[in-house]
Amino acid sequence: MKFYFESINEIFFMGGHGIYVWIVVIVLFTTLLLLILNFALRINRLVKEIKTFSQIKDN
Amino acid sequence: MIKVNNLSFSVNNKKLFHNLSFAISEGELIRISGSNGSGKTTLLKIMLGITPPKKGFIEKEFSFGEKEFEFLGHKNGLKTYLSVKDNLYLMDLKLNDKNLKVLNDLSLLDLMSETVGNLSYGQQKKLALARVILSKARLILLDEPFVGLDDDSKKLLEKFLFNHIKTGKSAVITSHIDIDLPYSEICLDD
Amino acid sequence: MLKKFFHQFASPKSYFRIATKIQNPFLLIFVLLYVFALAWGLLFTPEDYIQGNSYRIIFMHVPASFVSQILFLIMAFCSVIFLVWRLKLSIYVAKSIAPIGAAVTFFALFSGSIWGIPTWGTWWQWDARITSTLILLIMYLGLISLHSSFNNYEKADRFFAIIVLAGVINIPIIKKSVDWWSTLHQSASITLTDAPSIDPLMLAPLFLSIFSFFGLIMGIVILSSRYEILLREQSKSWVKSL
Amino acid sequence: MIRLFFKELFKMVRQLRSWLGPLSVFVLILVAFPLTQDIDTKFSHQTTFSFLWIISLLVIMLSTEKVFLEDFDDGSMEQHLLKSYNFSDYVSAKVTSSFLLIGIPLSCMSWLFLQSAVAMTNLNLVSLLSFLLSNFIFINFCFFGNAVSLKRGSLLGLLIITPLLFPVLIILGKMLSAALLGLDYSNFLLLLLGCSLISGPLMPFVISYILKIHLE
Repeated sequence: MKFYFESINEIFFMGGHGIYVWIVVIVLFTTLLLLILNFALRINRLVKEIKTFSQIKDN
Repeated sequence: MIKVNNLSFSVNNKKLFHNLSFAISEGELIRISGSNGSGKTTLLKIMLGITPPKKGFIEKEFSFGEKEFEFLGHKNGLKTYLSVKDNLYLMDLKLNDKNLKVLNDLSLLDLMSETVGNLSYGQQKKLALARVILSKARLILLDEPFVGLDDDSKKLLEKFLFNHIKTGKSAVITSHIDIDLPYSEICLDD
Repeated sequence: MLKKFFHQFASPKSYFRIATKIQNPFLLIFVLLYVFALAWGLLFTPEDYIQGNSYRIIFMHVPASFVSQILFLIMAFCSVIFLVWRLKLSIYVAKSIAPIGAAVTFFALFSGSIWGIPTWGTWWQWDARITSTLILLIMYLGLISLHSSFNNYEKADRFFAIIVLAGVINIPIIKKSVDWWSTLHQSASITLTDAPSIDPLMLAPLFLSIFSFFGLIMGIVILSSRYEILLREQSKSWVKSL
Repeated sequence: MIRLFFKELFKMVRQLRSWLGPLSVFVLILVAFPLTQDIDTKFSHQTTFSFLWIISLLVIMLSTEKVFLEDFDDGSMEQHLLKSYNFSDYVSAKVTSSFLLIGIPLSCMSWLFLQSAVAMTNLNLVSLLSFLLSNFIFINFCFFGNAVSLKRGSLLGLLIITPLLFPVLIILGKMLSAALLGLDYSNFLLLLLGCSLISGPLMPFVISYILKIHLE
């Protein structure tokens, strides 16, 4: 395994193709992050709701 | 005639009824009562075999679909853009003397070529009831048959049900309205 | 016997327990693995001599399009189990896969389009693979809207399972027919299938990225199926005592 | 079975808007299409055919939008389910009657339009046959989509059936280009025939199963 690029500038531009690669990377990670956050937040909210509802019912 | 054993049903985890058992014998009128949303219509549909029950089973002496029974739900099964006559044709009812006499009793005879959409709710209900009344079914199931009927028609239907039971046939109805007939009641409220 | 075993082992309750336990470590491992695979692919492999650096999108595009199809197969498998054994858990899982599948398919299409700009000179081509992937996306979206349009969950579940099965039978047919269709008009300038014999230096990170992306998506599936179970079993006593 | 078919036909004939409306829409679109062209441009075969297929598909979708909804809403579907005949017979009666009233007129009109738009020499009979077969398949699948999305508007059904119809459209296109090149197209025609022979008897069972779930 050998590091291919020589400078940070080169990592960024990748010979003119860098913009395509990095756009895809950004979209990929936002998609994954949105998916995970979306479901995690939904679960949290639902658990809270169920807890408050059952407390109200118990009292 | 029909035996219902340990019937349970629920929608979206909401229980409608649980461990319901009863039997319908010949010459019996059963009235299913209960508050709104207690599952009266669903029970009828389970007995008809349209909806499968969650638990329990139903024993039938005959199989449905052999002209042994007749059902009328909330919806009348009428085509509003056709005339009364055409609707009778779709119901497979012949216009012979006996049938015409019953239609006359229901005061539908003058309306034969009227479009059903122009009739009042009660008149449409009567037309739908004509199918039940004119059938020779051994068991009839009616969902809220008295809603929207005037006094004369109500009496007529009661008389028909009375005669129907007297000849050893059975009927199941759901109704909010009290009726002057001997019946056994099944209450779906807890 | 088998049925009883299934009912005990695969009850939503025990699945939920296990899923809660393994979810976070599972996600963490595969996220790290995927980031590692991406870094390897993006920074530590040599440039492709035809396509230049833009070929590095392969490490995101190929896993996504692979997983988008595998997810549909998993969904179909779950639907069969649901229809045959009436196992509720399987339809919960199948339903929770649908939005994830849609997102992954969308990403596959998107990354493919971006990749197309430098290599083909166009972001879209009506070639067989792209068209059938687009149809796959539409099917995912259709399934989501199908399930949400029913009030009665049980009916919705059964329709969902039936349509998934219709879809999974449909996919090879579409693939075949679309392949057939595209040969007549024009041949795609670069098909993704026969890439110019991939260098082993690139192949290793590619396989690693496919594997780890699959694991990552399965982690998200576990997450979303937990949500689905909570939503659907709200009234059960074990959920209330959580 | 035959009685049932006549009843369905009777209902449909009496409800003019369910079949005359879509047919008039079809004619209007046929009129609109040449208006967008210069008077002396000749239509190409490929474009005209694709146009006719897609328009037929859309018009059939339009005309079948509420076939089952009406019976479902007024309760006569329940009655059909409880009768002594098979429930699938009711479905096939509906399919057959709408093929008679919509599918066949559509095919004939498409064929007539073709005669006026492009000079046809050797494709007369085949094009009519292909229109008939494709419309039959379209009607079957549209009924299927309609049964799935019974009360939820036609969008849902459309999403499901359109992918199913892509292979049929591709076969049609392949058949046409083979015929235009003077090659043997009979195998495509047979494929189309096979599709309609499979979907014809099979679809009523699938549709009736779906409708039964809706009625629960």
